Amino acid sequence: MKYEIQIAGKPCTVELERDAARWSISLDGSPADVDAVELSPGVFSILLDGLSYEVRVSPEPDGTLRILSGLEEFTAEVVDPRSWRRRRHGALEAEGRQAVAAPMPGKVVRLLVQAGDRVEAGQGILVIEAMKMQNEIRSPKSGVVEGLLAREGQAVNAGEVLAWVD
Amino acid sequence: MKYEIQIAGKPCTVELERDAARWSISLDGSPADVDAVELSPGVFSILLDGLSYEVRVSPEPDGTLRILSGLEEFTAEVVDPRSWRRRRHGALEAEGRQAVAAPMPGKVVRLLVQAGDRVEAGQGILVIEAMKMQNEIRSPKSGVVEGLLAREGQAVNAGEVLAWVD
Amino acid sequence: MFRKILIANRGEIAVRILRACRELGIRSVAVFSDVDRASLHVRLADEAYPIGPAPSRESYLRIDKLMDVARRAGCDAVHPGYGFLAENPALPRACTDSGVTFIGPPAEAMEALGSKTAGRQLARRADVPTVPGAFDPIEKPEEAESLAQVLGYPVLLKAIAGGGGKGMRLVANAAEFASAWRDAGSEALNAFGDARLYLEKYLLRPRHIEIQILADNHGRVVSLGERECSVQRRHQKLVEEAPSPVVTPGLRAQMGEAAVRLARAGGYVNAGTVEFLVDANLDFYFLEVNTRLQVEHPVTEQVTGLDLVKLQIAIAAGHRLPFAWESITPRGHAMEVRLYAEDPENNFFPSPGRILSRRMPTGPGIRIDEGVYEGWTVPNDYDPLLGKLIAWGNSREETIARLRRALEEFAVTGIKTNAALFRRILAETDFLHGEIHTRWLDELLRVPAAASRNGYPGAAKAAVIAAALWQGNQGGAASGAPQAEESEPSRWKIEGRRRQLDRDP
Amino acid sequence: MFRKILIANRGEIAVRILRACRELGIRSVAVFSDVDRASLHVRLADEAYPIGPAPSRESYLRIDKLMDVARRAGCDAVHPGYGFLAENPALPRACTDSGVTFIGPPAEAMEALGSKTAGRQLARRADVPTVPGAFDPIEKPEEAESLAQVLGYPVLLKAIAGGGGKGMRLVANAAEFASAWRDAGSEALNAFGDARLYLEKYLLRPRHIEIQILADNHGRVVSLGERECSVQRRHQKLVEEAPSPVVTPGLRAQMGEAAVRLARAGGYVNAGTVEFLVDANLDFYFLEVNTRLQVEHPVTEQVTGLDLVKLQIAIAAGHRLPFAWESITPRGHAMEVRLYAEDPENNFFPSPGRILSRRMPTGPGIRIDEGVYEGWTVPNDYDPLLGKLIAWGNSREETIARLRRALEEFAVTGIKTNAALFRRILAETDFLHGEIHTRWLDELLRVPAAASRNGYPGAAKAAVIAAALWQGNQGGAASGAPQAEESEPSRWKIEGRRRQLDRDP
Repeated sequence: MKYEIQIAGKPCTVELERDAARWSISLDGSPADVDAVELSPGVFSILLDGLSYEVRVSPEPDGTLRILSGLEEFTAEVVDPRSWRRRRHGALEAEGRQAVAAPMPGKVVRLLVQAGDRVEAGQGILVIEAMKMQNEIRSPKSGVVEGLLAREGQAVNAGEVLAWVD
Repeated sequence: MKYEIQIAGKPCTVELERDAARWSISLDGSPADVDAVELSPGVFSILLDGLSYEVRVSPEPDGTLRILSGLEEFTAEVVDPRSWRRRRHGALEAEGRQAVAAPMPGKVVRLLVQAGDRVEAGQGILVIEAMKMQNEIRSPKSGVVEGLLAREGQAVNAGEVLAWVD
Repeated sequence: MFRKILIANRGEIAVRILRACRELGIRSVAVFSDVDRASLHVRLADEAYPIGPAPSRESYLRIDKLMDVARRAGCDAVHPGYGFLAENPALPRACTDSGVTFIGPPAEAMEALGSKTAGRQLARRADVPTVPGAFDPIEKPEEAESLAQVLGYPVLLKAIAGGGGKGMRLVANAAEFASAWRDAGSEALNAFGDARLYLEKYLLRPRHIEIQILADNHGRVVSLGERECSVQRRHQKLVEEAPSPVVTPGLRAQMGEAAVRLARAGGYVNAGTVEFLVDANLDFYFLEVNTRLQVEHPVTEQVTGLDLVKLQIAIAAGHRLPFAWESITPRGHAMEVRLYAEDPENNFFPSPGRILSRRMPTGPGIRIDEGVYEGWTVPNDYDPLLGKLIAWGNSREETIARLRRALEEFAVTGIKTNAALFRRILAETDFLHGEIHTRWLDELLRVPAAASRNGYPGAAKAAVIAAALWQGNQGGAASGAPQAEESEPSRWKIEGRRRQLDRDP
Repeated sequence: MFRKILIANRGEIAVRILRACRELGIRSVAVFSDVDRASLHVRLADEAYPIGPAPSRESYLRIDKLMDVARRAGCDAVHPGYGFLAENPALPRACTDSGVTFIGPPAEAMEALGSKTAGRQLARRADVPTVPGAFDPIEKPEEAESLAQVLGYPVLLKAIAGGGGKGMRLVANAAEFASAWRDAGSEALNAFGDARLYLEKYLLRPRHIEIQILADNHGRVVSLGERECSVQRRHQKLVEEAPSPVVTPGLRAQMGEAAVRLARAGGYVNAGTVEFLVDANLDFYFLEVNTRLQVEHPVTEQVTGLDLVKLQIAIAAGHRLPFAWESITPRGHAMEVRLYAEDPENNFFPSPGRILSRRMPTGPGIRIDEGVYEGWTVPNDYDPLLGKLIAWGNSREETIARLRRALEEFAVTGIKTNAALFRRILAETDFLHGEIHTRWLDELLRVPAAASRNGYPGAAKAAVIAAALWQGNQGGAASGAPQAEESEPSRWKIEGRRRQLDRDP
């Protein structure tokens, strides 16, 4: 099985081939000297040219993978035949108007703008309270607030779209 | 669902009844004041009349359950329709001649008796080496060594029958 | 000594307290809200009782429910921990009415020292230097703003009932005043049910250094030395250490005497902390008194060898403090970092959720006080503190090395934490030289973190491989990476090994 | 200082050593056998290389493979840990040949002090009192048996190459001699590749008290004080503490001087331990020298504040020991228990297997040095030591209370451990009074454990309920107990809660 993987922006190809009961692995076409075992779901011990890495993979709400590798943290996207459609869709969406999403579950305690307002990148859109802290959610870009979906007092989930800016 | 459970030798009946999304529990017919959640597979937090117990359940090779409840350790046997046959079988076996089973995986390094020998309860039958320690396996009862299945140098698994004494 | 203690709290501090109870042979009674049923403090307590829905105002802040549990469970004492009701005089009063002992100061001492304005008035009378500012709660924002003009910006807005940086805002200029006032007030209302604020002059680049005191019921008040807590993000302590890199034995004695003087003046009993700001000339100014156990109490425990929670219980039971403790000198160096469920990459937004996997450090010089476990879901309803990582060493250098080592072993998935921030802080030259102040971290955070100083060249490669293996597993375990428990090595692994040994890595 | 250290070991001690390396900024290189690929020491090391099949004679005991890895990975030093090759002079010699530094004593010192017979000859020359017995390996069982007759039973058979109770047997009378000789010999052969035995007179009810020494390359030899390790099962240490309940400052000085004298006589360098037996009159007799780091080194670290592994590395790098350490006095009290994968209910048979679930203690005064993790399969091929639980407190009483608390938090399923045995020991009056000797535990174990002193009345009920819920889950998760992550409480739970609050528990 061959996987296209976007990691830290750069594309990369990983080939996994059955060899006896295990996998042999090649990176961007060249065979890698890898000894990998899964210690528990999503937790891998990977020996790469003798260097020992513990790698933890967990899926994010937006369909990307959050990967802790040693002390480094990466966001990756796997593109394989099965998931091709979903990824593409996500990609397209990102090119359209920008969504302002709730970064964590919480309660909307205050709206700072109204639909139609012009906002600068980084300007506060609304305030969410979570874990007893008030957090200002800022605009990802300069533009006009098109849809303002959140209402004061409303409970929101992580990843929930609160507004659109175009 | 109703379960007959043998614990520390004593029989006991537990009834689990669906009530909304959860279970209501009664012990030997009378409803118990219980708040139980499973924290992870086989690990339960049980509040019983306000007392907090953490209970860990794990199956043993012989089909019984090893249960750590607070600081206490129990061996239990669940008798429900599905597993009725297996348990019975186990029970019957126990009443026949006594099996001398390997308590852990290891290697038979020495036989101390031969088939047909008369042995006392607690007398050494053979020596198993595991984790670098030599462990003498003793006879569960006084009697005659009927079958001596183990051979010197043989690797054995936990629970594997090594000999019979009658 | 007590027979059974109600722990009116949750999370790591509830666990800390019940451990002290167990070591003293006292039964512990936990309380829990609906979302805390599976919490670690419930698992470890001897008894546990529900006290209502998730919102703390309906559970952990409900004195009536707590007293009800205390009575029905037969408790003879109550420990409030920190936060929630710990500094609310209504709790000790309710305890007195219910005939159970409150493990903490008397209500009068809380009122005399706890509120920041009252505390400062008392400090002046006790000849303890204070920071210029308002002494009383200010009702109207206009009054506050004009006072700010008089003192000159920057000024600091603080909640009368406040603590832990909640309901606190730094105001750099008049333009920011209105929104800061509004946010601080509503945060204070949510956190403490009291929106009242006051303000004070903001010292430039001060250190936060606090004195831990103990006072018994027999008139003895002792200082256990200082903790430095200058590494703060928006007035929220993140790194605490003892001893302070700048406190000399002489200054320690001066500050200790001032703290003890103030505690005596306020009729204080049990464990408390007197917070000071220390400027570049090592002059110190009284900031406030925390009339409770502090989050950072472990660093004092590590350098003094004393167990502050057990001492709180002993004092509440009427025991005397031995004289010897007046002459305590710290041994070695201790440092604590607060692990929060928050995302440093994303403006430190809280990151509640289920802990999917984690690796916790252990080994020499490492202590962990925590309230969570793998598989547990960190609720959205409370403070995001997961636990505290405390290191001890012979020197500040060894302590930092151990803390860094522990933070390299620490890993968690499912939620985000601020662990990477601490790895960054512990590598900063200023920090290593002890050149820190209460705004040091906020200034540091304006500069984006340098990319990976840790030199794991192949980390990205390993990540890509893991991503592919992970994706492979989504098709079902069969297609996945070899599981650890499978024993004999595959051909390709042996291949790989031979290749490894045929060349210098 | 070194750049990269090869750790020629596995399990908790390999983890302990690589942590010291990380704290010193030295890269760590692990080695692993086929069954150790997923071991904790491989996960935590900077680099890891395979060295062959599970049997230690084909992997961890293969000097050639170790030197090969050291060379190819570019290591400049090798730490042997304990066990395996730690006391085999061939390893330091191989290191010298390969131009890497051995972190431990020179081969000559190992030979002069390590073998028990040579050690005793040297002790006599250094005026260190010894236990009567044979000085040389005995080839024929007949010779040994006749010497036993002369000394009088009981006698102790010991492996020349021995350590950790392996290849050791107590012989109470002539009848037992033959089988004891046979078992000790074959155990010694398996453990050390050397079947040779010697024997000595067995003192009645002696204490095992040992002195930790450090010696640098510049002629300085210091004592770090004693550890008492009298709680042993069949000569296997299980509980170790410092200071000893019976050692006075005077005796500490005497024993320390004797140990230093012996180390000097043997030209010893680096960390070592001189073991003594101490009788009822507090007379001490030299037992043997362990020319390596001890399993129980953490108790000395906890009371001295020193990091012995870092000091071993510093000494090997040629650093000098500061003078001050000659006057070290212990602070507080430390105690360690060794957690083994074995079944106390079933004659302490080893219990390897997969760790299904566990709960590890944390919090004040608790240190854990371990080599395993949840989900890992403890292999059948090595020593059953899972890890060590170490407690520190201001007094022996507080230390025991903390250790007991930690052991109550400790839980593991999938394998059996000896944790319950420690809970029993820590409740024994003799132990609490420090009235222990090397046969105390073996005598205690002849008496069956009293049923549950811990008073958990409902434990059996809770167990039955859990068994039913577990069985319910076997039908598929749907039919199981409520999962922790489900949020809103069920009707019956609310029911139960109301009932709880309507009545005194």
